[in-house]
Amino acid sequence: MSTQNLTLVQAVRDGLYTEMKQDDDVLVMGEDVGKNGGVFRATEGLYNEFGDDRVIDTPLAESGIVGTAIGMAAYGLKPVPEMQFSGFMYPAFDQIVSHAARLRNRSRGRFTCPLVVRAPYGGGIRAPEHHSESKEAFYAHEAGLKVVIPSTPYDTKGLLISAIRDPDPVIFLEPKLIYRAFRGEVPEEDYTVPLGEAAVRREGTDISVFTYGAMSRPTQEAAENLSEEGIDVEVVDLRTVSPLDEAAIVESFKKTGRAAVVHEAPRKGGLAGEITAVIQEEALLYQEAPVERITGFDVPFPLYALEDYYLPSVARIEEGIRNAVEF
Amino acid sequence: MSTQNLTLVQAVRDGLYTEMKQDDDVLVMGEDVGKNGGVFRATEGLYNEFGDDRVIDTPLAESGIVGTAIGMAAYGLKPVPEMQFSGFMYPAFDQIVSHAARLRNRSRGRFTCPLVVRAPYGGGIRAPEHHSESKEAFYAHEAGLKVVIPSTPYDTKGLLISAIRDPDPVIFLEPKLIYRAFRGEVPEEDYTVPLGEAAVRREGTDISVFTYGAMSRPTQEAAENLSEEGIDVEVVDLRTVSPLDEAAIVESFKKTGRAAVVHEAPRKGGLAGEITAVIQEEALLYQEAPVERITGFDVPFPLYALEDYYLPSVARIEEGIRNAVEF
Amino acid sequence: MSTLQRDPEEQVQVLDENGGVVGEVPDLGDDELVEMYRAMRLARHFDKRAVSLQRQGRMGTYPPLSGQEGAQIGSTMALDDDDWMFPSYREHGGAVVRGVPLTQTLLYWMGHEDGNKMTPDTNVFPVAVPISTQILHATGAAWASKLKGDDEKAFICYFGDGGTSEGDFHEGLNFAGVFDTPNVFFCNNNQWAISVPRERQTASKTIAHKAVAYGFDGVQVDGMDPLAVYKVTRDAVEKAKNPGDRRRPTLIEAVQYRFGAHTTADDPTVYRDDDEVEKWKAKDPIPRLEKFLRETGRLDDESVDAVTQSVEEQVADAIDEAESVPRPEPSEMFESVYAEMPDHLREQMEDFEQLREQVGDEAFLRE
Amino acid sequence: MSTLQRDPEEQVQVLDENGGVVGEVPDLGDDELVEMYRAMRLARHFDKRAVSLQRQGRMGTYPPLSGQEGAQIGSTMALDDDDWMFPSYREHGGAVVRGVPLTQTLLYWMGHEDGNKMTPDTNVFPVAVPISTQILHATGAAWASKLKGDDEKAFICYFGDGGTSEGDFHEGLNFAGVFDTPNVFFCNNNQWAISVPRERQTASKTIAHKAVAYGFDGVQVDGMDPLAVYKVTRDAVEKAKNPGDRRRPTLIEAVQYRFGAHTTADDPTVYRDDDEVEKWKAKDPIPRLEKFLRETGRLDDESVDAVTQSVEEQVADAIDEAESVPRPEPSEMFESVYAEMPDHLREQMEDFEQLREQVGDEAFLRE
Ligand SMILES: Cc1ncc(C[n+]2csc(CCOP(=O)(O)OP(=O)(O)O)c2C)c(N)n1
Ligand SMILES: Cc1ncc(C[n+]2csc(CCOP(=O)(O)OP(=O)(O)O)c2C)c(N)n1
Ligand SMILES: [Mg+2]
Ligand SMILES: [Mg+2]
Repeated sequence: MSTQNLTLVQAVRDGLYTEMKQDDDVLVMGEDVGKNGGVFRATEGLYNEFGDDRVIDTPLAESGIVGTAIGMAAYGLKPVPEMQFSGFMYPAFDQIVSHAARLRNRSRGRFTCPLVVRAPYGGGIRAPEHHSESKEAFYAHEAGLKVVIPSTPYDTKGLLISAIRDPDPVIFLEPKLIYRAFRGEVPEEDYTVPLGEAAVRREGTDISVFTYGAMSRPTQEAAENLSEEGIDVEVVDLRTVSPLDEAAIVESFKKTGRAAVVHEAPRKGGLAGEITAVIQEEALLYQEAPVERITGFDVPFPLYALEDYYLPSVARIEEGIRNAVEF
Repeated sequence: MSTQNLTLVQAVRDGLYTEMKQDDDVLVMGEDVGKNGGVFRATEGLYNEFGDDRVIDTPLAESGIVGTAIGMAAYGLKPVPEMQFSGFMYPAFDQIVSHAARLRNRSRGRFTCPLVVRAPYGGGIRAPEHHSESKEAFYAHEAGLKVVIPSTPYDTKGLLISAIRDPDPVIFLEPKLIYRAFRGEVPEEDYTVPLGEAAVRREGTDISVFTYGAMSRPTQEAAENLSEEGIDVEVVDLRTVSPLDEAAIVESFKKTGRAAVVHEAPRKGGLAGEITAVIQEEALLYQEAPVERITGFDVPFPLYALEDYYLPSVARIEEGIRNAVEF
Repeated sequence: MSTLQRDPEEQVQVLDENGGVVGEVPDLGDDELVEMYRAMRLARHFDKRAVSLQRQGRMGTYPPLSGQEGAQIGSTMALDDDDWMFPSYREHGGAVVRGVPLTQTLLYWMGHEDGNKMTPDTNVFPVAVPISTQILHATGAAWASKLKGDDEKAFICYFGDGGTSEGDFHEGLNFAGVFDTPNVFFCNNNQWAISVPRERQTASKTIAHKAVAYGFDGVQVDGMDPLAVYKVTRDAVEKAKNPGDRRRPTLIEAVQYRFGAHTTADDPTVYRDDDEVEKWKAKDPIPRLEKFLRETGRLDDESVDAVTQSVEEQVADAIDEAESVPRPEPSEMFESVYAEMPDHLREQMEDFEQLREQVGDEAFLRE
Repeated sequence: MSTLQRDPEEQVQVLDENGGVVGEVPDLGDDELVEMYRAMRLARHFDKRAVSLQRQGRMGTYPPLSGQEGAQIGSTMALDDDDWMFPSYREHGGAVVRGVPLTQTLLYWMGHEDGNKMTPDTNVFPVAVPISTQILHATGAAWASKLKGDDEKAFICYFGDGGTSEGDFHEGLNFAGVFDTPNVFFCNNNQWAISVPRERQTASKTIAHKAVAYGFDGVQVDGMDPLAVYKVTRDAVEKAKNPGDRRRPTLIEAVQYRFGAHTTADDPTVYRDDDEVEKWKAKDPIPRLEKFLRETGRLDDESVDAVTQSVEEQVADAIDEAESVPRPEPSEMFESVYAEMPDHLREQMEDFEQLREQVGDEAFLRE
C-alpha cells in the first residue's frame, strides 16, 4: 500500500474523497463546503472533482442542513453534512436527537438514517466565542447515535470511512487544534478503522489514562514526562466515545488499578463521569485510587486570552496523574 | 401559616400565581398557557387574573419563545416560558445553551438572564412519542444553568419561587407522572425552598440511594419494602441536579458506604455517572460496593405499550439496591 | 391556466357549501369520485371509533381529524403511486389512501412502534410529532430524488397553521426554493393550534403569502372542498414533476376547520365558541361532496348505505385485528436502536430480561 | 409619504454613485452630516488597522467591515439616545456611534470578555456570533419595553443576508409581527455569506419581500448610500415609536457589499471575481458622501485633512490603550458564570489557582 504524509484535516478530505469516488450515493453538504472548500479546507477540491450536485453549498441554516440530510438518507443517499463549527450544531440539535437518532427505531427499521455529521471541534486555535466548544457528552447521551473523535491522521481517514459506511447516524467531531499540528502516514487506498474500538497509545503498568481527540497528544507527552519520574502510564485513546469501548477500558484498568480521564469538555456531566462509573461497576475491586478527572472547567469556554488556562495542559495532566498514583 | 392540600401541578400554578402577584415583572409565556391554562392546567386561571400581557399565548416556536424571553430578561422582566413538553425543548436548545446560559458571563455581568424555563418532564403517562423525555443531563452539562426537578407539591412551589427570584436562568423540569398522583400540604403564603439543596427523605444506614423527580416515590417504596428484608435504606432526593448538592451526597455516602442512583433518564452520560464520580472522588475509601445505576435504558423512550418496562420500577430499584448491599 | 398562479388571497373552490358547482370539476372518473366519497366516510367513521376507543381506555391519546377529510382525501388522491407522503400526526385519513392499513394507525396510537413500520412499498414517512420537523425530511427526500434523477416523483408534506411558526418550516421551504425540489407543502390551516388561533400565529395576511419569501407559488384553497383540493394538489404535483420546465415546489394553504378536540386530551370549549364550530360545520366536506354526487347521479340512497356498511365493517375489522395483536415484546425496545446492538445495550437487555424472568411482568406493569 | 410603503423591489436612494442628489436629502444639520462622514472614515480606518493588527499577531480573527460603513453609520445615526442596538459581529462602526469605545471593540477581538462589558447606559447588546440568534433577543427586548410601557424606544437589530436563512430569523420576525414590537430589523445584504452568494441563500426576489410573510413593511435601500439608509431607518424608528397608531416593526434590506474578506481567516479570491469587487467599489459610501459634502460646501480639503488626522489619532490611541490592558486574570473565567459561585466551581478555581502557583503560568501558555 502506498501512503501519503497527511495532516489530520487532509486525512478528512482524503477520507471523503476516497469514499465519494467509490460510492455515488455519498455527498457532502453544508456552509462553504463547495467552491471555498470549507473554512478549514476539509472539502478542498471536492467541488471541482464531484460538482455541485455532490458537494453542495447550502443556505445558512443548520437545522435545514441536517434535516434535509435526514430526508436524503431515508431516501437512500449517504449525506455527509458539515457543521461549520461544533458550536453551531445546536440549531440542528432537534433534528439530530429527535430524528436522526430515532428514525430506525421509530420505524422498526423501515427507514434508516445513514448520515455522518462532521464538525470541527474543540478549543485552542484562538477563535471567537462559540468556536471552541466540546460538547460530545450531549450526543453520547442520545441513544441511536455514534460519536467519533479521532486524534491521528491515520485514524481519521479510517474512522471517517467506517462512519460513512455505517448504517446509522454518526457524529464525527474533528479536533481542529490538531487539524494541522502534525502529519502522519495515511494509506492512499481505502481502509477502515472500526467504530467503537479504543487504541492503546502507550503501554504502562501504573495507571491507565483514557483520553481522545486533541487531548491525546498532551496526555502522551505527560506520560513521557512522568516516565522520567518513574511513573509508567498507559494511555488509551478511546477514538469512539459512543459506544464506549468498555472492554478496553476495563481491561486496562484491571491491569493498573488506577485511572485518569482527560478531556477538554466541561467536567459536570462530561464523559469522565461515565467512564468512572463504568470502571467502578466493572472493576471496583481493582481500584486503588479515585479516578482523576482532568477536564475543562465548568465554565463557558473563555475568549482566547484565557483559553490556554481552560484547556487541560500537560502540567495539569501530569498533576492529575500524580494525584492518582500517589493516592 | 394556612395551607392547602395541592397536587404537584397545582403547586406549580400556585407558585406562579404567588410570585406574579407580588412582582409585576414576572410573566408567563408559551404555547396554550393563556385561555387554555396550559395543556396540563399549570397556568389555569392566570390569564383571567393577570391578562394577556402577563400570560401570553405565543406562536408555536420554541426557539422564539426562549429567545424572546432572553431579550425580555435582559431588559428587566422575569419571564417564565413554558415548553409544552420537555421533548419539545430542543428547538430552543441553541438559545438555552448559547445564550441564556452565557449572557452574564459573556457581558461580565452587564446583562443577565433571570428566566425560568418550565417544562413537564419524564415518562409514565401513556403519551405519544417525544412526550416522555428525561434529558436533564443535557442541561446539567451546560455551565451557567441551574436545573431543578421537584418531587413534592411543597418543594415545587418553594423551588419555583426560588427559581423565579434567582438572578440566573433555571431549567425547571416538572415530573408529569406525579402531576396529580398525590397531594401535599402547601402553604398559601410565599416561601422558598433553596436551589442546590438535597433533602433526605428517609434515613438509613445500609445504603444511600440518590434520586429525584418521579423516581423519588418508587425509590421510597422500594426502601420500605427492603426494610422488611432488613436493609436500611437512606433515600436522598436531590431536587436540584445542577448544581448538585455534593456535600449532602458525600455526607450520606460516608455514613453508609454504599450507594445507588435512580433516574429515569438513559444511563450513558446520565447523572448517575456524575454522581458516581463525585462519590469516588470524595469518598472512595468509604466505598464498599459499586454504585448501582438504576436508570432508564439507552434506547429512545418507547411508545406507551412498553413504557412501564423502560421506567425503573420498584422491582428494578429493589433489585439494584440489593445488588449494592450484597456486593 | 394553472390554479397556482393567482393572488394568494383568493381561494380556489369547485363546490360551494351546498355541493353546487362553482368551479371547474377536475377530470376524475365516476369511480374515483365515489372512492373519494368513500374514503372521506371511512376517515370520519374511523375517527369516531378511535375517539371512543380512547374514552374506553382501549387506546392512548388520539388526535381526531373530523372536518379535515376534504383536505386529506382530496390531496392524497391527487398523488401518483410513486409519490411520497410526509404526514404530521393527524393524517390517518390520507394515509389510508396511500396504502397504510387502518390497523397500523390503530396500533400506533395504541403505543406500538409497529404502527410506524410501513411496508417497504408504502412511501409514507412515520408520524411526525415534533411540529414541522418533517418538512425538512420532505425537502431532503425530494432533493435526493432529484439528485438521483428520479424524475417521476413528487413529495407531499403536511403540517398545520401553527406549524408555520417554527423555524423548520422556514428552513424547509427556503431550501426547497433554492434547490427547486419537487415538493408540495400542504398546510392544513384548521384555524387553531390547540388553543391558539390563526391570528396569534402570524400577522401574515394569509399563509399562502408566505411562499413569497421562498420564491415560489403559494395558493389558498377551500380545504373543505375535496374537489378544489384535488385540483390544486394535482397542479402542484404536476409542476413538481414538470419534465420540460424547472421542477418547482408549491405551498398550498387549505383553509378548513377541526370539528373536534385537538386530541382526546383537549377540551376545546375552554377556548372557542360553539357558534364558530357551527359556522364551520356548515362547510362539512362530506355532505358537500355527497350532494354533488347525488345530484350528478353518481350516488343514491342505496349506494350511500352500501358505503356506510362497508366503512363500518372495515373499521370494525381493523379494530379487531389491532386489539388481537399482542403487546410488543419488551426486548423490542432494544432491538432497533442500531443496525447492530452494541455491547452495553445487549448487557442492559440481558440484565432486564433476567430480572423479568425472576420477578415476572407484573412487577413492571403499573395499573 | 413614508419611505416604507413601497414595492420591496424598488431601492430607496438619495445619492447616486457620484454623490449627486437623486432623492430627498434627510433633514440633518451640517454638523451631523460631517459627523456622519467622520464616523464612516473612522470605521474605515479602524478596520484597516485592525486587519493589520491581526496580520501582525496582535489580535485574533477579525471581521472587516469596509464597504459597509454607509449602512452602519447611516442607520445608527438615525437612532435616538435611548434606543437599543443588537449587533452581529461586524457592527463595530455603528457601535462607536452608539457609544462603544473603540478600545472595547479591540479588546473583544483580542480575546477579552471585557470587550463585551458595555457601560450600563450603553444599550448595545454583546456581539452575537451564532447567526441570527440575536434577532430573538431584539424582539424580546422590544416586546418587554412595550409591556413595561416604555413608549419611547426602538430596538434595531443587525444581521446578514445569510442570516435570513436561519429559523431564528423567521421566528423573531414572526413574533414581532404578531406582537407589534417596536423593532427595526436591519439586514446587511452584502451579497455574500462567507463564500455563499445571495442567490444560494434564498429564491425570494428580494430580502425585503420576506416581510410579507410577517405582515409588516419590507423596504430595500441602497446600503452604500448613508443618507438613504438614514432616511429609511429614521422612518422605521419613528414607526416603531408611533404613539398615535399601532407601533409596528419594519424589515430593511440594505443592499451593499463587503470589500474585504469575510474575516481575516478568509480568502475571498477563492470564491469571487475581482471584477465584481471593482463594480461594487464604485459605490463606496465614503467618497460618495464626501463628494456631496464638498459640493454643498460642507467639507473642503482642509476639513477633510483634519478628519483624516483625527481619526488616525483616535484609532492609534485606542490601540495603545487596548494593548496596555493586561491579559485578564484567569480567575475571571470562573467569576461571572453565576451571580454566586457554586461550590463545585469554587473548588475547581481553587485547585486551578493552587496548581498555577505551583507550576507557574508558563506551564499553561502555549506558544
Ligand atoms: C416542536 C413541538 N412543539 C410543541 C408541540 C405540542 N403540540 C402538539 S400539536 C400542537 C399544535 C399544532 O397546531 P397546528 O400546527 O396548527 O396543527 P393542528 O394540530 O391544528 O393540525 C402543539 C403545540 C409539538 N408536538 N412539537
Ligand atoms: C449558527 C451559525 N452558523 C454558522 C456560523 C459561521 N458563520 C459565521 S459568519 C457566516 C456567514 C454569515 O453571512 P451573513 O449572514 O450574510 O453575514 P455577513 O458575514 O455577510 O455579514 C457563517 C456561516 C455562525 N457564526 N453561526
Ligand atoms: Mg392547526
Ligand atoms: Mg452577508
